[in-house]
This record gives sequence, structure tokens and C-alpha cells, in this order.
Amino acid sequence: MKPGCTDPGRELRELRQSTVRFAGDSGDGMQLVGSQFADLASLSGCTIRTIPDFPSEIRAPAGTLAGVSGYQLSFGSEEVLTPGDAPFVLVAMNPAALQVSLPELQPGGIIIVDTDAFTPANLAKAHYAANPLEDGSLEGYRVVPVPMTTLTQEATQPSGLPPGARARCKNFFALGLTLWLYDQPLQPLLEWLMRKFRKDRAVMAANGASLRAGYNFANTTELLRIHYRVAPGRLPPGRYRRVTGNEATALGLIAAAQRAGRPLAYASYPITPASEILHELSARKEYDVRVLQCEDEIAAAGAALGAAFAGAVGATGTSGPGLSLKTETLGLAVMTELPLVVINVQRAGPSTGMPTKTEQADLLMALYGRHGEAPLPVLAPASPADCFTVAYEAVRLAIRYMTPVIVLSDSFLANSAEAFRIPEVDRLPVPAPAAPPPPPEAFAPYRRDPATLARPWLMPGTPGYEHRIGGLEKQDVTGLVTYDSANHRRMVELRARKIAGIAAELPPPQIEGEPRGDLLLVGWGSTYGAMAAAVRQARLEGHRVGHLHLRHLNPLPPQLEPALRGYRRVLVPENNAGQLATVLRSRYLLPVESLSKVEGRPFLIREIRNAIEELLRA
Amino acid sequence: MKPGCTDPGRELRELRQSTVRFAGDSGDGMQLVGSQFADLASLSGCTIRTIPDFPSEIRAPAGTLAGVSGYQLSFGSEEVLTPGDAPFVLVAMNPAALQVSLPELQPGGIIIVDTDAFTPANLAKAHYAANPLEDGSLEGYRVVPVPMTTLTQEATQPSGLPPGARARCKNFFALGLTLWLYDQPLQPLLEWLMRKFRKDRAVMAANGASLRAGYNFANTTELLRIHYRVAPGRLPPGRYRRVTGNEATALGLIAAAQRAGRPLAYASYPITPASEILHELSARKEYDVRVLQCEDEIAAAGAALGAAFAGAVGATGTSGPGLSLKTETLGLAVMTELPLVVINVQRAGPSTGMPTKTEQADLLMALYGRHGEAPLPVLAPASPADCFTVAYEAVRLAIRYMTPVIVLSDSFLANSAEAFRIPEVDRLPVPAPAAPPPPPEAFAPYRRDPATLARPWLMPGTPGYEHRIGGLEKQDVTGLVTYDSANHRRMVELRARKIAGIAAELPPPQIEGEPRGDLLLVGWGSTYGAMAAAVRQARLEGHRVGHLHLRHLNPLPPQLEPALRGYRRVLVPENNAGQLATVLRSRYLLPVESLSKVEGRPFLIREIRNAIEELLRA
Amino acid sequence: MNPLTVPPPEVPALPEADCLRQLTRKDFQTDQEVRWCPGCGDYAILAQVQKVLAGLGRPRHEFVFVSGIGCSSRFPYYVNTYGFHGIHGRAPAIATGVKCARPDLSVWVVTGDGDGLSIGTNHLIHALRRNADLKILLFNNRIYGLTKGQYSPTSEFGKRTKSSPLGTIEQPIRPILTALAAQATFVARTLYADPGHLAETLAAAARHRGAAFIEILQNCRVFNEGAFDAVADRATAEENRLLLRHGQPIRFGPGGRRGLILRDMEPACVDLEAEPHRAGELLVHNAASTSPALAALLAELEPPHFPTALGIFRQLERPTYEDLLMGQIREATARRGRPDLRQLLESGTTWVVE
Amino acid sequence: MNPLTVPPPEVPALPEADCLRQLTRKDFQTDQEVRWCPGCGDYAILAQVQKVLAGLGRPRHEFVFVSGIGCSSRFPYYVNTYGFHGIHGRAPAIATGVKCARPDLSVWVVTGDGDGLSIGTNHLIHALRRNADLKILLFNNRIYGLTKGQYSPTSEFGKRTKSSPLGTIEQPIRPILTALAAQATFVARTLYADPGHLAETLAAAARHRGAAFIEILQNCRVFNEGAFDAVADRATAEENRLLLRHGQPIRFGPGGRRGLILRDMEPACVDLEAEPHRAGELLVHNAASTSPALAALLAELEPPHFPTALGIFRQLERPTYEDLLMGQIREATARRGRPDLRQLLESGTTWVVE
Ligand SMILES: Cc1ncc(C[n+]2csc(CCOP(=O)(O)OP(=O)(O)O)c2C)c(N)n1
Ligand SMILES: Cc1ncc(C[n+]2csc(CCOP(=O)(O)OP(=O)(O)O)c2C)c(N)n1
Ligand code: SF4
Ligand code: SF4
Ligand SMILES: [Mg+2]
Ligand SMILES: [Mg+2]
Repeated sequence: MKPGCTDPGRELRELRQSTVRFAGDSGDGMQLVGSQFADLASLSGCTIRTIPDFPSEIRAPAGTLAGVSGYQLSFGSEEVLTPGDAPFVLVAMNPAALQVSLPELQPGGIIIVDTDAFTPANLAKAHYAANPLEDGSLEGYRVVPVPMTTLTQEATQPSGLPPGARARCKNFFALGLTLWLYDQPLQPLLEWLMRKFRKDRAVMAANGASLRAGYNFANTTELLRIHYRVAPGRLPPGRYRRVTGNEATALGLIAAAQRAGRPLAYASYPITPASEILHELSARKEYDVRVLQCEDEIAAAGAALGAAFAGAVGATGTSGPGLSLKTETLGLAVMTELPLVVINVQRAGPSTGMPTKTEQADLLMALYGRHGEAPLPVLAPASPADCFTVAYEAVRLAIRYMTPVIVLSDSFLANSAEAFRIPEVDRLPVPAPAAPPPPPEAFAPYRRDPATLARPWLMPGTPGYEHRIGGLEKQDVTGLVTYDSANHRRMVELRARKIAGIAAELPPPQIEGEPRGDLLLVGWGSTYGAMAAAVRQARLEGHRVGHLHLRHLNPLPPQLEPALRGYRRVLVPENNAGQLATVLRSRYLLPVESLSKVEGRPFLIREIRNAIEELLRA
Repeated sequence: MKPGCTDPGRELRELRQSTVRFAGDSGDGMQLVGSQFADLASLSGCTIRTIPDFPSEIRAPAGTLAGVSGYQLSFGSEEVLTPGDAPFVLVAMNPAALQVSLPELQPGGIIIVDTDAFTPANLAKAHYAANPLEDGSLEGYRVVPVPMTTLTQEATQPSGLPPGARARCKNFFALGLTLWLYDQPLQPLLEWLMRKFRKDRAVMAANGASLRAGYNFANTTELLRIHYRVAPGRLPPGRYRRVTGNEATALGLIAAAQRAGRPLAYASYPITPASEILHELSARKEYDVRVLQCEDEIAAAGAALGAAFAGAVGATGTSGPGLSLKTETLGLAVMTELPLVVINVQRAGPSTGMPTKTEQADLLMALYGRHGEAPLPVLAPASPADCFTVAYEAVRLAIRYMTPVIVLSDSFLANSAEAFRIPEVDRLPVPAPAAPPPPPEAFAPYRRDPATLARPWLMPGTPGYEHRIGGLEKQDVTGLVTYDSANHRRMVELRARKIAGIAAELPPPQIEGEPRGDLLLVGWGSTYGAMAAAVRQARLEGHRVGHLHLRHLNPLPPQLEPALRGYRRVLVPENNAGQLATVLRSRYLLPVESLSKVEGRPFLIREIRNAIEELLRA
Repeated sequence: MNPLTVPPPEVPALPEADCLRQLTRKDFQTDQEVRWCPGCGDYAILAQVQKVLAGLGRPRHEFVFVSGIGCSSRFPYYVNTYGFHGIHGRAPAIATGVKCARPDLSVWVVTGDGDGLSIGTNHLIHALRRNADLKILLFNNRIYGLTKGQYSPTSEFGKRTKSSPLGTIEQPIRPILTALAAQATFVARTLYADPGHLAETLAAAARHRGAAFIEILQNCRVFNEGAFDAVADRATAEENRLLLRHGQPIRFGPGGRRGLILRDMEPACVDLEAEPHRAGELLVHNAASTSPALAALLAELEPPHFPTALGIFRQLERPTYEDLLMGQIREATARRGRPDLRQLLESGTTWVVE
Repeated sequence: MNPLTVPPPEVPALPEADCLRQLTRKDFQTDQEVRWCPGCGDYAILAQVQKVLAGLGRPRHEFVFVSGIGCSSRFPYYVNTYGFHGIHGRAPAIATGVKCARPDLSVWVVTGDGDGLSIGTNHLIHALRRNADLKILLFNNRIYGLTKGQYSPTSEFGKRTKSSPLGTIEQPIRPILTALAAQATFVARTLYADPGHLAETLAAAARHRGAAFIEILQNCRVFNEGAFDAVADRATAEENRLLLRHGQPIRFGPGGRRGLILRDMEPACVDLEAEPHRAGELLVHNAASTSPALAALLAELEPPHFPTALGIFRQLERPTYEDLLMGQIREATARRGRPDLRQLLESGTTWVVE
């Protein structure tokens, strides 16, 4: 049904892509309506990318700037790679929400406000001297002032709920209004409400009524003559769901452990922005997930390592401060050559830094942050859904090569959501040791598989393979303790070669663009979306620009050097001071340039576009 | 007195340099006689460099290979830069000592053994199938078999001590013998014995008698017709003493704190090979040294940081595993911009590794081993005596720039000793903040000194400057907590510029050699001696080789790049897998080559010589 | 300040320095907007601490507040003294450093049940054992507040939280018992809901010379609302609070109707109205006991079967860490004379090269 | 093993696997040369552990020994089972991981007074609190042995060592009291010098289901010779050892001549020969007490005024961490059915793109 089209007086415009932002008070339920809108957009066949904007305070006083909670999403017919540089539609439930979100709004964008919330008190809390709805400061935008609270109250009367509870339905009024604006159907949502509030019919009715009211208001008000339709996209066929990076990471770990036929031992200590992984896994015990909330990160790393020693898939998740604390245990994992997966969801540092803000500044630490020569693989996901693939790959590599692996996610990926194409379970590779266990008489803890250099994984409880390992230097093959000079040299070399050898099984890096050109952008991790979008735009304009994104940061993939040398210049955009650039310069002696953004925020597409333009002009 | 010359039948040969090694059972007192010999050589005007070789076991069974304790020293007329590649004289008190030390002995070297100790039991413990003194396996050496135990017993009879106690004097018999061999006077040592055993005349007498007996035996035996004299050296004038690296580090910290007029708060947790610093400082309380032996390294770093906040010179010493644990606190020190000195005495890693062996593999960790962008100065001493200067410099920089500083010493420096020219106390620079404290009304915790970018250091207890700091991102100037994007970018940049700015006050690197040439050796830390000696030899042979040694690893000194570019090739010898090489390649895009030795042992001069030859031949 | 430390750099003295006038709670407030949730128990604690500080007759610059990470650990930002918001769990270590550098200052530690008893237990225990003169306030809300509601080491067995959807499976750690085992010289418990008792306990801790540990029961409005209602509610307070008074028989309930006795080394309650004759059997509180037995017994009392003991479990005289430390320094100085750097550098065998 | 874990990779079974025959101490010895100093107390402990293991009727491959760093922590190298020589202080954490991955194995932790009570206190306490079925042996020689003689947290106040030339200034931490405060379900003390008591205590710990903590007094010949002579010496043993027996009146001394009574909640000794009538007043040991009072009182006894208590201070039944953990897993599985990965991946709102 497309009620939007019933009224001939209304114009329907086609868009290829659009960005909308719901902003209100923490209590206003913006996350809920935002994610519902995301699902609807997905159902209508669009690709989506979302990002919440949680208040940095746990519960700031209502109406304050600190208390604003936002949910932004971008949806479109083409692949949507970021949550959008600038919203086209802003739903602001109070002055603070407007204050916080306005700067990012598109010129000429649409602002839908709940006028009932623009009281002197709220205006003051939002540091507004005058009412922006009246002082003309919103000129250049299309403002749609709606007394949402009042209208919601009226519409929800029949539900019989008390006024307070009814007022809380106004987020659905706003949603209904937005649905009309984007010519989206109501039905799926009404069905969702039925399922969701099965147990509480009154609430269901109230929300439903509020939703309809908002929709109909939009459909009849003179304030809105135009509405928009974003045509369906063309995603590869398959079944999809929406996931955040942290959800995908949790799913990836479970999937890998299940396919490996081993329990998943996830030992962790809560920390923003990694805690959701802990929460997700705690709720999945039926998949033989053994969750240990430990006393600190050192214990978490230790417990995960102990579990790995005992044959489980051992994983631990954390963020910067916690990674710092896991340093020593990572060294032990390198020496004992046990499969341990460390998920580091990066946040802005140094030290406690800005816990709710994103950053990519833990790369060099992941590569070098251990005493002694202690190399290990480092991976990074490029998007929320990619967190699944990378977490899975981390487990696979850890077991195949008997090594700790660090995965570098970040706050942006962790909280951002996108459509996740659910993989064919049977197609997922089975994480397994490189070689079958030798017969007991041929067994030695450090006798390596010649191909991968991985040592055998024979865990406690297995008859005939009793052995001792530890952090002291190991004798080659036997694993006995020795301080012999030549042996130490050999072992340092073997440990290094084992990790470097992983490159042999990695696919050569794919360049989006021609193999030769003027400017190659090289990135890793969450910068993917903005980089890809910027490069596509530049290429459409005929620039000889390419994009190469690294999923494996150690070892680097094969044939990376020729790929880099194919371009006149190489630019590395990073949310740090140039860490990957440092690595590439040292490795290939190339004058790689760094585009650094260290502001606790991801790149905007246009920021990278501008950098490209500048470099090409120069 | 030179009794050696009384007998015309004896030949006296001049040497410019010689290396001797005393080796015996842990109980044999080799460290004592070795260090006494070192002092005598020094008194005679020679330059010295010593290295002990402690058994890796705490107390291995007597006579076993694991129980061998050795003391090697090199002394000479020229500057002696290493303890010597290969001993010319080996004193072996038992078969195990011979077994362990023989491989390193010079061809044609002199072996002095206590034949009484070569019993079947001891031979077995030393894994000797046959008695090496009889099976001709020592051909090619000059063996001096002496029944030391017997002769000592006879000589010490008059002392009236029980036989057991007298037997323990045989180390002085060996020393006396060696003194004759090197034409050293007995007198100073006899005087030392008097002072040392003032309280126990019997022991004094016995040791004296044993010493004389050894000397006279040498003077009369037919086994020794030749003895040697190492002519006095030409050290710069001044008063000298012998120091190990750890002693010098302790002295440097005390001196800096005293000159700064502040208490030294040294918080530490014992760990090999850094513990001696803790022991030294614990015994120096009268210098207002506040030693805290903490529950772990995290607490130690925290306590030192707290002390620094409160106005003391805060320092903490450790080794690799401990540095790993201090990671997070270092990040806090970077964010709070407090003067904290971390002494990391490197040992062979990764993990527990080989605790008693040396290595330089913590450089990249010191530079990059913290989450977020957390730059800090890194220094490294080049020799035992240099540990004083570097520890002092670390305190000076920490206070002047309000920053944590990491000093990278290592196990080799820590235990090796050399002559230390005692500095003029009044000439030592006074470690002080860059600027005087502002008046309270002008004070802000993060208002920086424009020249150094250092923030003011105003500690608790000072009226009118009450303020709060912490690990959350700071607002520029005010130091208040803020998550503002632009501010974060600015602060990350300011912290980086402050550290980089230190380079401005550093001397440009000195090249030993011409400004241009074929091969430049670049090093850092304890490789200095072997590198310097090797390069000098090469230059004497007319090779166009230079040596550049870095004391400051971050920031790197100014004009380093032109210095490097002055040479056709650059070689970086390191006791790691090429960590400084990695840094230089990235920084200057130069094809720097790495000479890596990761065997738990320092470079020998000849190993570097050979590398030079090869490169020059190529 | 100790004889050896050179005083901090000369700075212009303030015209009307704190020291000259009587301070009020206001003096200890900062211009920082307090960032706790509306209704958080931390507000009440902050108010009392500020009040008590003002009453100690010391200028603001002589106080240092050190904390770790957590809602509670934001405390220093709101107290207008010197402050150090450290890293998670390490406040006791940092504070020990402060105290050893400046034994003359009044050093306070603010920590939480996660900060102090999960990641930071080790530092807390060793700080108490050393008896440095630190005032350690542990805000126990039995939850991780700042990270939005995972269970903490003090959470009740079986508690359902974000990280324990099926309930926790761990015995909670006992803050008071842990402090007692650590040989703390001052151990007390109080709660956010009783300003009077809170202030009284804080003041006692401030007067104590040595490490003082106070467990402060605190309500987390958002993630653990009502955790301490049994003790906090006016209604049930009398029944559920056992107020410890040194030297007094242990009674509780309305008008001290009930009392505590010992039965086979285990606690038991008696109703003195029903059995007045048993008054003689009542346990008598002795905060100065040389044995941990009584304090340990009291520490473990909890509803429903017993009231929660509040007040001072233990208070002992013992030399402080910093006094002993400075004592050794003075001793060494006395024995070896005022420090002369040259003398130090020239110690041992030396020789001269002309 | 739990229903869900897939068994370890198929490996050729041994012809005459351990399980088939009665094991002896020899079976638990490795070919590694034992590297402790001659005369070290650790040898005696090693011997008894090997003996007790042989008596447990379980094959070698079902044992795991986890340790930290220290002389004591070299232990795993000398026991022919699975072993993990970890890093300093972290053994309890590693062992907890092992136990949760393989609840069916017998997991032992060997630690020292530095490893377990300095750097590792936090992990030790939380491991005990969780009650995972770990056997934790703490070798207390009151010194840092491996690092050659610095004082440890259990060193006596005033002790002079390499790092305390003027004597330590810290109250020693109390291992037993610390374990009791941590809610450990099995807490015992024994000593290297009494093989019989050592074996008996080890065996009791092995039989206990849950976390067992044993403090083993151990002599460090090189750096702390004679630290425990008062208790260890045959001569003074009877006077200085108080052997705890559950349910028995607490007596000690030659022929149990002396006994322990309670006076104002503090311990006192009585001479029963002099005052036989007081036998009735004697404290009766109750290792199953729900109150920590008695155990705490006993833990603090020490020479010269009191004997040192040896034996089991506390032994309680409580579900183990791994049982509760696996229970939740089984429960969840029962409720939601056998895991189907597809079902998991497709949970929540999904949509299909053709
Ligand atoms: C090393 C490290 N790990 C984890 C965190 C995340 N974190 C911050 S506060 C906190 C727990 C806070 O709980 P509590 O100490 O009880 O304080 P509350 O917020 O309840 O007052 C955690 C886990 C951190 N900041 N640093
Ligand atoms: C992180 C770390 N810090 C310090 C050390 C050095 N260290 C090794 S063992 C030890 C203490 C050992 O004492 P204890 O646990 O009592 O064992 P013991 O040797 O006395 O049996 C120390 C400090 C280390 N190996 N790792
Ligand atoms: S989360 Fe809880 S503890 Fe934290 S501020 Fe809010 S109410 Fe207080
Ligand atoms: S140092 Fe002490 S504890 Fe260590 S092995 Fe030797 S005697 Fe035993
Ligand atoms: Mg809490
Ligand atoms: Mg010990």
C-alpha cells in the first residue's frame, strides 16, 4: 500500500540515497525508532549504514546537551558505505537535540521538531538565548514544527494508558511522520508492534495509534508537499540481517568455535566499547560459550590462554587500556605458541582518553607492544559485517598456526550497523590445526609442521602426550628449557618465520581501480567506507585513483609492494598520527604520505575527497 | 717493588692489552679475586672492562657445569672497550670451569688449573670422559697445572684456621699467581686485605699467605718463564672508580635528585637484571632516597608517578616483563604529563625468555608500546659508566619537559664494569622545570611554556594552585575534561610536538670517522664497545668506515639524516631482529641494513669486524 | 615536611590564603558540573566529605584526592583540592607514592567495588597492610556503574545483569573482611543514606593515623536501584542496622530490643524483651581487639537473618609506613651524616689519573 | 567431560595406558634434573605431591600443573603430567581457564609467597572466591628466592634483606586469613618438614570438591635459612605446633598438655596439667563453621606466645564454579534446544534479497 500516492497534490521525488537523523533525549527512544526505520529501509531493499550517538554521560539530566541521544542512518539504492556525512532529514525532539545536530545538517535539509518541547526551560538547558524556531536562525532549512507531544496525547487517548506513558509514544509519532516522508509502508511496523508488545496490548495500541497519527499528520499537513522515495538497491542475493560490529564479532567467534567443534572460552573484563561482545556471548550459553567475567584484563588474557592450552577456542575482548594490560600475557602466548584471539575494540587514547570516541591508534602497539621479539598476526575488519569474517579468520589462523592473533576493531565499527549477508554455514572453513596429531612416540611439543611451522596442539586430558610448556626459552623440537645461544637465535627466527609465512596463503591485495594510476589510497579498518565512497566519486570524475584496503596488517599480504609501486603517489588515511604509513615506509622504503584524523570521529567522505583533490592538484 | 725482575732468567714481555678470565665454582670466590685484579689493573693506570658470568642456577651442586661462576676482564694501555673477545689467560679452579671457558680461550692461551680439583668425580660432573690435562686435548694451549688446594693448605697452616676455611683461600693463591704473571705489585692488595679483614686477623693472615704463596710459586716454577706487563694507559685526568651499569644508574638517579633538590622516590619490584638498582638505592637512604618495594610493577609505576605528582623525582626500574606491565601507567604519565623515569634493564625475551641473558629487543616497545598516540623520550646508555650520565639526563629531560622517559639499559651493561670518571658535582646541570611557576592567577595546569611546551609542575601542598589531573583527554590550557574533537586533535599534536621538540636541544650526532665514507655503522646502547673497537681496527687498516652511536632514540638527534647520507651504506648492529633499523628506514627512507645477533650475548669485536669486511668486499 | 626534602619552588603566597580563615563546605566545591545520574547515591557522599574536610582545620592545598576509574572515581573533579583521577584500580598505589613524597599531606583515595575490589584488590590490600596514612573510601554499589551495569565482585550470588543474564555464579567478595585480613588499622562501614553516620565515620577516619578503610554502601539509581534498601530505608533501618560502639554491648532493633551473642563461635540473635536475663551474655564490641575474630564475625552479618553492622570494626594504633620510612632516612642520615654527593660518588676504591 | 564439548582430536590410544595400572611416585617424576639448591625445602614437598598423586587413582594425563614464576613455580617441570609454567602471579587465572575448558581434569596450582601474595594476590583471591575446583599450593618461604633474597609480603616486620638493609617496615600479609576472607571453601596449612602431615593435607585437598588453598611453610636454605625452625625442629615441634582436628577440643604441647580457650573474643592458653578443670572451656575446632571467627582466630596464632596452627582451618561444601558454569550451559541448551549455527546467525529480523 502506498497511501502517499493517494493524494495527487503531493509530489513524490526519487532519491538514490538519503541520510536521516533521529535526535532526542536519552529517554525519548530514538535508538528504537532509528533501528526500526533501518529495518524498514532494509526490507524495502535498500542498503543501510547506521551509527548511534550515545550521550557520554550515563544518565545526564533530561533536556541537557549531555543527555542527547541520536541515531543516524543512511540508506540508498547503491551500496551505502557510511552513515552519511550530513543528514538530509533531522528529527529533533527537543532544543538540545537540535543544538547538537544542526551543525551537521545538509543546507536546505528538513528539520522536524516537537514544538511542545521548545519551552523556555528546555531552551535554556540547550544554551539557546532565543527560540531558534522564531529567531530566524534556521533560515536555509525546511522547518516542520509539530506539536508532537500534544498530538500524541490526543491520538493515544483510547489506549487508556496514563498521560505519562502515552507521552512516551511520541517517538513513534515522529517515526510515522518520517515514514510518510520517505514513502515507506506502515504495515510491517504495525506487525512488529504486535509481536513486540504481545504481552501489553495497551502499549501496543498506543504506539500504533501514535505511529498512524504521525503518518496521517504528514499526509495531510500543508507543511509537507513533497515526499521522497529511495529506490530499492541491488544487494547480492541471500538472507540478510542488521548487525553492529560488536554483534558480528560475537557471532564470528561462536561460529568459528562451533565449526572447530570446540567450546568457546571468552574471558573478558568489561570496558567501553567492547562490553557488548561480552553481553552478546553471555546470552549465548547454549552454543557452549564459556564466558568468564574476570577480575581484570590480565586475568582475562590468562584465563583465555589457559583455556586454549586445554583445547578450547580461547578469546578475550577489550579496548586500549585493557590491551596495555594484556601485553605480558601476549608475550607468554607467543612463547608457548598457543591459539589465543584478542579482540581490541579501539577507542580514543592515550590513557583513558575519550572512552566513547573512536580511533585507530593501537596499530603499532598491536605490532610491537611486547618486550623481546614477539611477532604475531594482526587483522582488522573494514565494516560492521566484516567483523564476523575477521573474527572467524582470527580463530582459523590462531589454530592453524598456533599463535595469538590480535583483531583491531574500533568504536565506530562496534556501534555502527549494516546489512549482514548470512553465510552458508557449511561453506565456512573448519578451523583446524595444520597437521593431524602425531603418534605419541613421534610427539614433541615444539616439533613443527614443516609447511606452517606450527607446533602440535595436544591438550591436557590426552593420554600419552603429557608435556610441560612455559615462558622460558624453549629448546627447538623438545620444548625443554635452555639458555643455549644458538638455540635462542634459531627459536627467535622460527617464531618470526612462522608468522611471516602466513602471507603465503593470503590473497594478494585487491585494488579498487586500475593497477596503475596517479594516487593510491591505502587503508585498514573502519576507514573503509569513507575511503571507498570517496575513491568511487573521484573515479567517476575520471581521476586515476585507486583504493587498497588491508585486512591483514601482519603479515602484510603478498605482492603489496608492486601494487603500491603501480601508483605515482600513495596516501594512507588513518584515525591516528600515521601508524600504517610508518610501517609501509619502513617496509618498502616508499614515500608513503599520511592523511591523519585524530578527532575521536571517523572520516567523512568529503574529507577524503578533498584530500584526493588537493593531492591531484599538487 | 717488582720481584718479577729479580730473576734474570725470566722474560718480561710488553702487551698493549690483555684479557684474563677467572673461573671456578660458585663457592670459589672468583668474583672477588676478579674484581680485585680489576682494581689493581686500574691502579696501575690501565683502562679496564669486566663482565661476570654468574651461574644461571641460584646454587647448583658444587662442581657442576651449572655451578660455574666466571669473571672476565680486559685491561690495556689504550681505551678498553669490551671485556675481550677471547681470554689470553684462563684460571680454572675445577674441570667444570675449564669445560665452560675453554671454547672462548685464545689459541696459544695460558691455562692455569688447580690439579687437586681434577678428581674423577669432578671430571664426571663436568661431563669429561677423560682427564683433559692428560688426554692431550689441551694441546695448542700453555697449561700450568698447579696443586693449588694443597699448596694453599700448606701456606696457610700458620694462620691456625681449620682446613676447610684455609682451603677457601685458594682463590687468593690463584690471584697471586696471576699477579706475578702480569707483573703486578702485591702491596696494594695486601693493604686491602688488612682493611677488609681488620676484624678477622686469622682470615687476613691466611689470605695474605695464600696470595704470597701463589705469587712466589709463579716466580719460581719452571712452568712460567715469561711474564707480561701491560703498560699504563692514558685516561683523561681525574678521580676514577669502578662501576657496573646498575651501580652507575643508581648513582645517576641519586645525583640528579640531589641536584634537583628533591627526594628520589624509587618504586620497584625485584626482577633480574634490574634488582641491584633497588639494592643499591635501598642502602642509600641518607640521600633522601625513598625506596618502595611494591607488590608488583604496576604498583611501582603508579607509586613513582604519584610521587612525581607530589614533587619528588619519581623513578621505577624493571626489565621486559615488568615494562610490559607498566604499559598502561606510562600512558597515564603521558596524558598527565608528569616526570617519570623508567629504567628498563633489558634481558632476552620474549616472555620470561632467558632472564640472565642480554638483549636489546625492547626498543620498539619503548617507542610504540602504549595504546593511543603516546610519544615519550627514549634514551640508552652506551657503557656501564655512561649509565650514570643517561640516568641523570633522563631525570633532567623528564622534569624540563614534564614527560615520562624510558631508559633502555641491558643485562650486559648492568653487570659489566669499567672505570668511571667521577664528575665535578657542581658542574652537573640542575634538573629543573623549563619555566618558573606562574603566579596563581596566571596558572592553568596545561598552560605550556612556549619554548618547551612543558606544562607547569605545581605539586600538592602548594597554596593557590589546587587542580585536578587524570587520564581523560584534557582541554588545552585548562586541563579540564573534554571530548571536543578539535581539542583532541590539538592535544595529540601538542604532546607529539613537545617530545619532538626535545631534538632542538640535542647535540648533532658525532661520527667517529670522516663525514663521508663507504660504510657507516649506527648503533645504540651496549653494542657501543664492540662497534667502536671494530670500527677503529677497520679504520687503522685504511677502510672508509664510520661509527655513529645514538644515545637519544626518541627524539632522534638533529642532522642525523645528512650524517647517514654521507655514507654509501649504513649498517645497524643490534642484539635484536633489527629494531633501530626499522625506525631509521621508516624515518629516512634509507636502505639501512641490519646486523642482528639475538643469542643472549653481546657482540664480539670480531663479529662486527667480519661483517664490515664482508660488506666492504661486496 | 621532613627535614631533607627541599621545599617546593618558591611561589608567591596568596594574600588571603586558605589557612587564615575557617573553611566551609562551599570552599571544597569545584566549578565542575557534577556528572552523576540524578538520584545517584554519590551526591550524598560528596556532600558529607566536603563538609567533613571543611571541619578538619586544614587548608585546601594540603589535601590530595586520588581515584581510579568508575562513576565513584570521578570524585576528585568535584573536590576543590589537589586531585588525581588515575587509572582503573591503581589509586592506592598512586596515593602511596604521593604520601611517601609528601608525608605532610592529607591523602584520600576514592574507589568503587570494581575499581577497588576487582582490578584493584591487590593494591588495596597491600596499601592497607603497609599502613600508609591514606583515607580509602570504597563506594560499594555492588555493580559496575560507569560501564553500564555488569555485575561486580560484590554483586549478590545469582544476580542477573547485562553480563550475567542467567545470574552470577560467584560468591561476592567481602570488603570489610578483606580489609581486616589485610591488617588494616582502621576498618569501618557506613552508608550513603545516613548523612550523620557518614560524616561521623569520615571524621573518625580522618582523625586516625594510618590507613583507614571505609566501605560506603551506595545506591546506583540506574543499574542497581534499591540494592541496600533493607539497610537504607528509614522503615526497616532500626531492624537492619547494627551500630557498632567500642566497649558497648552489641544491641540493635527498636530501642536496642535485640542483641548479639556467641554460640559455639557463631553469632546468634537474642530478643532481650523476651529474655531480659540474657543481657549479660551479649557480645561487647572491641574495635581494639588484637584478634580478628570478633571483627570477622561482625563483618559477615547480613540480612535477612542478621542486621548489617555499621561503624568502626577495628581501630588500632600502629606506626605508619611513611613515618617508618622517614625514620629510616633520618636514622641513616644521623649515622652517616648529612648527604654529600661527592662523598657518595667517591665511595669505594678510587684512583686518580693525572 | 560435558556433553557439548567435542572430544580432543582422535589420537592413537596407548597400548598400556596409565589408566590400566596402579601408578607409583616414580611415574610422576620427569627426566628433568631438579634445579633447586641443595637442601631446599621444595624437594620434600615435591616428593609428597608425587606420592599423593600416585594414590589418587587417576591417569597422569588427567592432571595439569600450572605455576607462576619463582623457585617454587618451577614445580611443573618436575611432575610428569601436563604442565604450564606461566608468568609471575597469573597461575590462578590460567588454571581457571584450563578448568573451565576441561572441568573433568584435576588442576593444580603451585605458587610462592611472592608469586601468589605479592603480584598475584588479586588472581588468588578471586579464584578462591569463585570456588573453581583448583588445588592451590602456596610455598611460603617468606622471601623472594629466585631473585636472590629480597623480602616478600610474608617476611617478618623488620627483616633485613638485600632490599631492606635497615629492616622491612611492612606488616606481613597473612596467607590463611587472606584465603578465609576470600571465601575459600578449603583452607589449610602444613609444612615441608613433616612429610606425613604434608601428605595427609594434600590428600584432603585433593578429595575436596572446590578451590583448595594450602599454605606450605617451606625453608629457603640460601636466603632465609631457618625461617620456620620453631615449628620445623623436632625438638620444639610439640610446643609450637597446634594440630587442628575437626570436632576436637583444641590442645597442643607434649601429650596435649596445653589448650586454647577464648577470653573476651581473644585466644588464651591454659595449662591443663596445672588447671585440669578448665578442659571444659577449651575451644572446639569446627572447620565447617559458617562464621569466619574461629578460623580467623586460629590463623593469627604464632610463636612465641602461641603455637602455629597446622591442618584444615575450613572445609565447606559449595557448588564449584565450573559446575555452575556448565549447569547454565546445559540449562540454556535444554531451554533453547541443541545449538544450530544457522538458527543463531538468522536470529532477529532478517530479510531476503533475490
Ligand atoms: C584497564 C581498564 N579496564 C576496564 C575499564 C572499564 N571500566 C571503567 S570503570 C569500570 C568499573 C567501575 O565499577 P566500580 O569501580 O564499581 O565503579 P562505579 O562506576 O560502580 O562507581 C570498568 C570496568 C577501564 N576504564 N580500564
Ligand atoms: C612480571 C615479573 N616481575 C618480576 C619477576 C621477577 N621474579 C621472578 S620470581 C620472583 C619472586 C619469587 O618469589 P616467590 O614467589 O616467593 O618464589 P620463591 O622463589 O621464593 O619460591 C620475582 C620477583 C618476573 N619474573 N616477572
Ligand atoms: S550509573 Fe549508577 S553509580 Fe553511576 S552515576 Fe549513575 S546512578 Fe550513580
Ligand atoms: S633459593 Fe631458596 S627457595 Fe630457591 S631453590 Fe634455593 S633454597 Fe630453594
Ligand atoms: Mg560499583
Ligand atoms: Mg618465596
